[in-house]
Amino acid sequence: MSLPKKKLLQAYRQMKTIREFEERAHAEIMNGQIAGFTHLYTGQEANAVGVCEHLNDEDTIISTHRGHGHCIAKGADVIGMMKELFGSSEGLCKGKGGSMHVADIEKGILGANGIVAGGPPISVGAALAARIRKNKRVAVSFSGDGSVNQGTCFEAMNLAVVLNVPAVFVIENNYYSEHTNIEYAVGCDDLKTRTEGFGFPVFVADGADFFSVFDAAGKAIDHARAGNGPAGVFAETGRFHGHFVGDPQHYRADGELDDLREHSCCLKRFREKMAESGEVSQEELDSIDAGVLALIEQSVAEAKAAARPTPEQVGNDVYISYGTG
Amino acid sequence: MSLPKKKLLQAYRQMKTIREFEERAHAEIMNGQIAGFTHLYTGQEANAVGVCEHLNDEDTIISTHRGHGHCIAKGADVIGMMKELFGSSEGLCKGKGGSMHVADIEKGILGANGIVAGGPPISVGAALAARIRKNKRVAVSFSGDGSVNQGTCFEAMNLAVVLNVPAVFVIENNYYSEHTNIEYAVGCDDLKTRTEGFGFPVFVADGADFFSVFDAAGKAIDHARAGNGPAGVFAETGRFHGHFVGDPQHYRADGELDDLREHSCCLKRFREKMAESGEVSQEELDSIDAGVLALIEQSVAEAKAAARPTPEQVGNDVYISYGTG
Amino acid sequence: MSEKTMRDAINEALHQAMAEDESVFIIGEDVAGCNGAPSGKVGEVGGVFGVTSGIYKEFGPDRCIDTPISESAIVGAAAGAALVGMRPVAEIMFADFIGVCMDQIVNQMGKFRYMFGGKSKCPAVIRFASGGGFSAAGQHSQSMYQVMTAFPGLKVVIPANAYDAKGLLLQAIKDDDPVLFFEPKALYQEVCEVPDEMYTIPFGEAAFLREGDDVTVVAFGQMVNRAVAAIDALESEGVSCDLIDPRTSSPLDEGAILESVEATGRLVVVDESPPRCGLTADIAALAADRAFHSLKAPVKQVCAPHSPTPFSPELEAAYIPSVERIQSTIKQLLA
Amino acid sequence: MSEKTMRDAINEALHQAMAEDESVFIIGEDVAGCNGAPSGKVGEVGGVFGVTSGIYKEFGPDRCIDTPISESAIVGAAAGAALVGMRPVAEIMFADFIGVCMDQIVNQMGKFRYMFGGKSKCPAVIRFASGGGFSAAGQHSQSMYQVMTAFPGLKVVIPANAYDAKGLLLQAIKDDDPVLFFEPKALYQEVCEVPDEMYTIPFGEAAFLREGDDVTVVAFGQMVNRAVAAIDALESEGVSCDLIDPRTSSPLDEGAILESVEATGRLVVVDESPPRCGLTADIAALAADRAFHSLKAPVKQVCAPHSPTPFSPELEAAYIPSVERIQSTIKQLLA
Ligand SMILES: Cc1ncc(C[n+]2csc(CCOP(=O)(O)OP(=O)(O)O)c2C)c(N)n1
Ligand SMILES: Cc1ncc(C[n+]2csc(CCOP(=O)(O)OP(=O)(O)O)c2C)c(N)n1
Ligand SMILES: [Mg+2]
Ligand SMILES: [Mg+2]
Repeated sequence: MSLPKKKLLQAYRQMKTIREFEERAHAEIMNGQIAGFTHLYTGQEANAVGVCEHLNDEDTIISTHRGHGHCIAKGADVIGMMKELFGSSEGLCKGKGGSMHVADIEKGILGANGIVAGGPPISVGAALAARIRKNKRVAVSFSGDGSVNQGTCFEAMNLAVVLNVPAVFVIENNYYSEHTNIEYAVGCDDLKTRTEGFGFPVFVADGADFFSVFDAAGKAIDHARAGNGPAGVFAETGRFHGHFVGDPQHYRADGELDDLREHSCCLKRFREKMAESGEVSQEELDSIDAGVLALIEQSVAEAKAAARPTPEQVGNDVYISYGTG
Repeated sequence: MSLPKKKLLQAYRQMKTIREFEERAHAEIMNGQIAGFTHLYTGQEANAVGVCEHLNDEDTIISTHRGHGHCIAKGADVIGMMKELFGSSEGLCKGKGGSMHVADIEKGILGANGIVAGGPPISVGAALAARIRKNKRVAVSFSGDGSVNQGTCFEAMNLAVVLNVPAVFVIENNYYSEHTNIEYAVGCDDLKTRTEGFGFPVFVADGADFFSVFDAAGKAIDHARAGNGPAGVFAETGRFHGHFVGDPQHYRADGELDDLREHSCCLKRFREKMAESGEVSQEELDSIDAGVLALIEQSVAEAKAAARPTPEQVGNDVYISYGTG
Repeated sequence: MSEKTMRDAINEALHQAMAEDESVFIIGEDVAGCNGAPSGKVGEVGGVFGVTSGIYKEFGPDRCIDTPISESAIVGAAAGAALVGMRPVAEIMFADFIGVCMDQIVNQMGKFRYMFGGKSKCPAVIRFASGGGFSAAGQHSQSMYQVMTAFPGLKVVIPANAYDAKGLLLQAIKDDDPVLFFEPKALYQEVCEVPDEMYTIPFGEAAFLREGDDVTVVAFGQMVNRAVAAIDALESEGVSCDLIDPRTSSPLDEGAILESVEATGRLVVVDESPPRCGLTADIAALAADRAFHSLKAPVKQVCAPHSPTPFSPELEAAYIPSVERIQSTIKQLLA
Repeated sequence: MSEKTMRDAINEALHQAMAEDESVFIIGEDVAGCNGAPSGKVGEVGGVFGVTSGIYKEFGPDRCIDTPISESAIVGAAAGAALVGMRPVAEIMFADFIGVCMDQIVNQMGKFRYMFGGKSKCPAVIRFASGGGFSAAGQHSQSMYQVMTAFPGLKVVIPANAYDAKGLLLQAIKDDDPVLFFEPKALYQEVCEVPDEMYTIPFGEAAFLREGDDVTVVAFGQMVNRAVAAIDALESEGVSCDLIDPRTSSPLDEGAILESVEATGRLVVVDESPPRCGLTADIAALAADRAFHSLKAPVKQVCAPHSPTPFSPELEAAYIPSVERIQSTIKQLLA
């Protein structure tokens, strides 16, 4: 598979943006600047980007509690997102959603989602709309290895097959749902087979490798876009942080995190591949890095300076207020 | 497989009891004697009996909206059931449950259930109790071909595997969920495989043949009782009536019902087998028939004569009444 | 204009809305019917209550969509399609089944607009058959609208007659927020005059069904007819009542209720749900706060007892508020 | 007797109940933790809020059971085990997740006893972390207990301090009906004196936290401390209030509330849920009916606005009723 250079640079930039967004968010949370529950995507960047690089603005994604990466990959405004995390009224959701509810409908981002497996049924709806309108859009939902045990996820998969809609189910297996390993939580031996049992093809990817994900996602998305019904992507991946910021990670093996950062870093892997193939120079990548760091720095500076919401805003964006209280 | 004569007679009696209970219930509904929504099990008797003949009082079953057959097979008092259908305060549930909520905890009947796929999670709980107490009990849940698309059903199957509990999932495929065929509602090509994907063996049966169901259920129940975790039974069957009493059955092919009654009647099949093997004479079966008819006649007579509930009884069997109103 | 049942009025509204707006489609279990069936008679059913009958035949498989028994996926599908600009009308058969799809209604559909900072629209309608009267027992008889009223972001509609049902449903389909539309199943066969044309009834505007001086009666859904009967029977005894049917429990026409209570000084609220945290309490509390100084007597709630709905016809008759109970409660206030 | 956090008090209750009764077990997501994990440290977690910490180590894998993310199956498993004689205590993490398991709570567990003619017991406890205060936004901040109070067959408990939490949980575990136990997560770290021994607090008995003549304040859960602060601050202004914490919203200690309102003639009800069909309305309506003749002023509700919980700390602070709002509402009644 060979990609035009522009695409390569774009993919790397997206992954790097996610990485730096997350690492900075982590720092700001530790600083006490960001409130609430935040789940970081560091380590899984290639999954979001490998999928979203196939999508256009009219296609939709729906994300999870661990949503920053998916949103950035699908084109959400990074500064608006950082402002949202900081709870500013200038944030993407005016400070009402926060980390778990970043959304941008215009960009086809139907939202991060605080309810595990809340997204897949909704994504099937977006896919159904595409089928009805025959507009060749696809609808992608992201799920974790834990989320696939929730009833709504199964229902969505079956319904997508029944209705033959262009829904793509991306399962990111980072081996843990909170503190529990997939070995325990998924009863069967092989999640890919269980998923395929629902009646659609599932393409496997190495989630640390952009090209592997891009390839698998391409097959799934082409399948769906061509009107053949739903398809799946199953990516093995790893998160570099805890489930949430502050997680003591008792579940990890000794050295597991070091190992992950060493061997499963999609940025390193990308650089290695580029060094091998010579398609993109390390300097070009360095200059992307610098640009990304500047953007993230700017996003935090702007977020800190941004307007804070005022109490009256509590009652906006809902259809009615009652006089009680 | 050879069964002691006593067992054979018992199995036939149970199937015949269910058949006559249902046919009489049908008549009484048409007469306006029985209120509410009633779903008849006629045609599927061999499934309930083939399974429940492996169970003892300490084992549990949980049933569906189409529950009469399962309850009778598990030993519910037929007269109490008929009284319940008639809404008498002498009914098994004092007239509070009716057809969709017949239950008898003492007999291990955790209830018919008006919510499609409401039962499987509860059954996993009963199985979990058995695992914890190490008492060798099994917990059986019945599901239809439609109910297996409900999220709770999938969750229950996965949880049963994860917890390695003696839960047996019996799927009765009568080809329809209300007015929709399984061809449409189950997206995949093969429901048995989809189910096995969850990580337990599923044994297939001809649901019109008591011996076939008995055999498959025996394997599943032995598997579970021996501590090997959950197992499934998948039976092809047919209901002789509509989804509910009064259903115009637009979904049926011409002649489908005649065909079912002709070729998929478990009572006929049983008689044929006995005629072949000579284990039980037709006269013996005739005499069972007579006994069953008498019992059903008695149940209706008693139900019609039974006490009616009084308004005060509305407020019993709930932990508190509030003074409002 | 002609007499129509509530079932037919709703059916007509669906037909008209779908003819007018391509983005409207319906989805649910057996809303067409017979899919995959050997008879080939797809579309012959139109929902278990027949409310969507004929729609498949008129609008075809892209706009009348049968589903497996997967209520969460149905609501989710409606929500997702609505987020991208469609106007789905989903049917969830019995309101009790909210139990298996509540998250998609309450935490998803109902919260997008707010959580996304007002930048999304989710114009989905979910229809339910609600309430008692069929000896359908504990899992097929609940009204549920009171519980949904508790959740911000959801509009909650409860038509009490065929005319309102049509106008409110057409409004619901046009509305840019998610709307839960509860059809009291005991009223499907009830008839009244219903215009053949399209018309809408705005949300948050109560209907005044009787005018009187002595007592304000507020009733919902199935209870409205019973309140009418109770009030009319009392006329001969010289008692006259205002009767208000809010029609939408959220948004609620607080003004109409308060104004009436200010005039009569007495309030009886009638609903078929159990007493705790329901609409009877909700409206009683509204009056106790904002019409307090006009109140001449205790605010009375007529509702079901705090138990599930019983199966037996006699028990159910004792469970659902009767004309007599409404009547005697009104009289009690004047004693 | 020693000072304990609410988290520790609940943890102690669980330990003691499990030590006393073999049929008690706990089940939920990560209630042990680290199952299947390469570290081998099973039991190291004890729930995301740490409430069940140490239980796996003391009682082992048959009594401290981790599950997949399948809330319906968790509640169902608890219900089924309870039907056959166990006394499960399930944890559903955030109360908001009732959305994905409501049927098993409301239509199953809560209705067995009634639908089965009083012939079954379902002694299951479901624990939830409820309420706001963490900037956890719309899907992780709801109280939900008001919605569950609407359903007959369920007992609903809302402890407001560590002492009550322990006594009420021990009662819940002994109780033969299903009990929903809502732990205001903002209170997990709050301490008070808690006896080391086992003790139970009966359901349906309110706690009297302050006594006064001017106004009755009824508050739930997280709001109780704020009501205390508001009342104490008003003391210097010569205002004295009764403060009642019902502790269980169902069964509800109607008598305690009515008696107090009869004495003071004024009522303020405080809860952190939105206004419609909630507990503030419920209790206001109770007074408007059965203490009407004693009422001297409008019955006031202090609650959240009719919107989902916002994320931003400033917005959430404006959303959840504050000490000041409680205080000014009380004063308004006396003006
Ligand atoms: C319905 C529901 N149950 C539980 C939770 C709490 N929770 C949030 S994330 C999470 C684990 C999800 O695991 P996985 O799907 O593997 O995603 P990952 O966190 O690994 O990205 C859990 C249990 C929730 N948010 N929603
Ligand atoms: C949650 C829920 N959704 C829908 C229904 C309405 N309903 C009752 S039975 C039924 C069909 C069930 O089909 P299947 O599981 O195949 O059982 P069968 O009727 O064939 O025995 C439906 C849709 C229900 N009772 N509960
Ligand atoms: Mg994971
Ligand atoms: Mg079927």
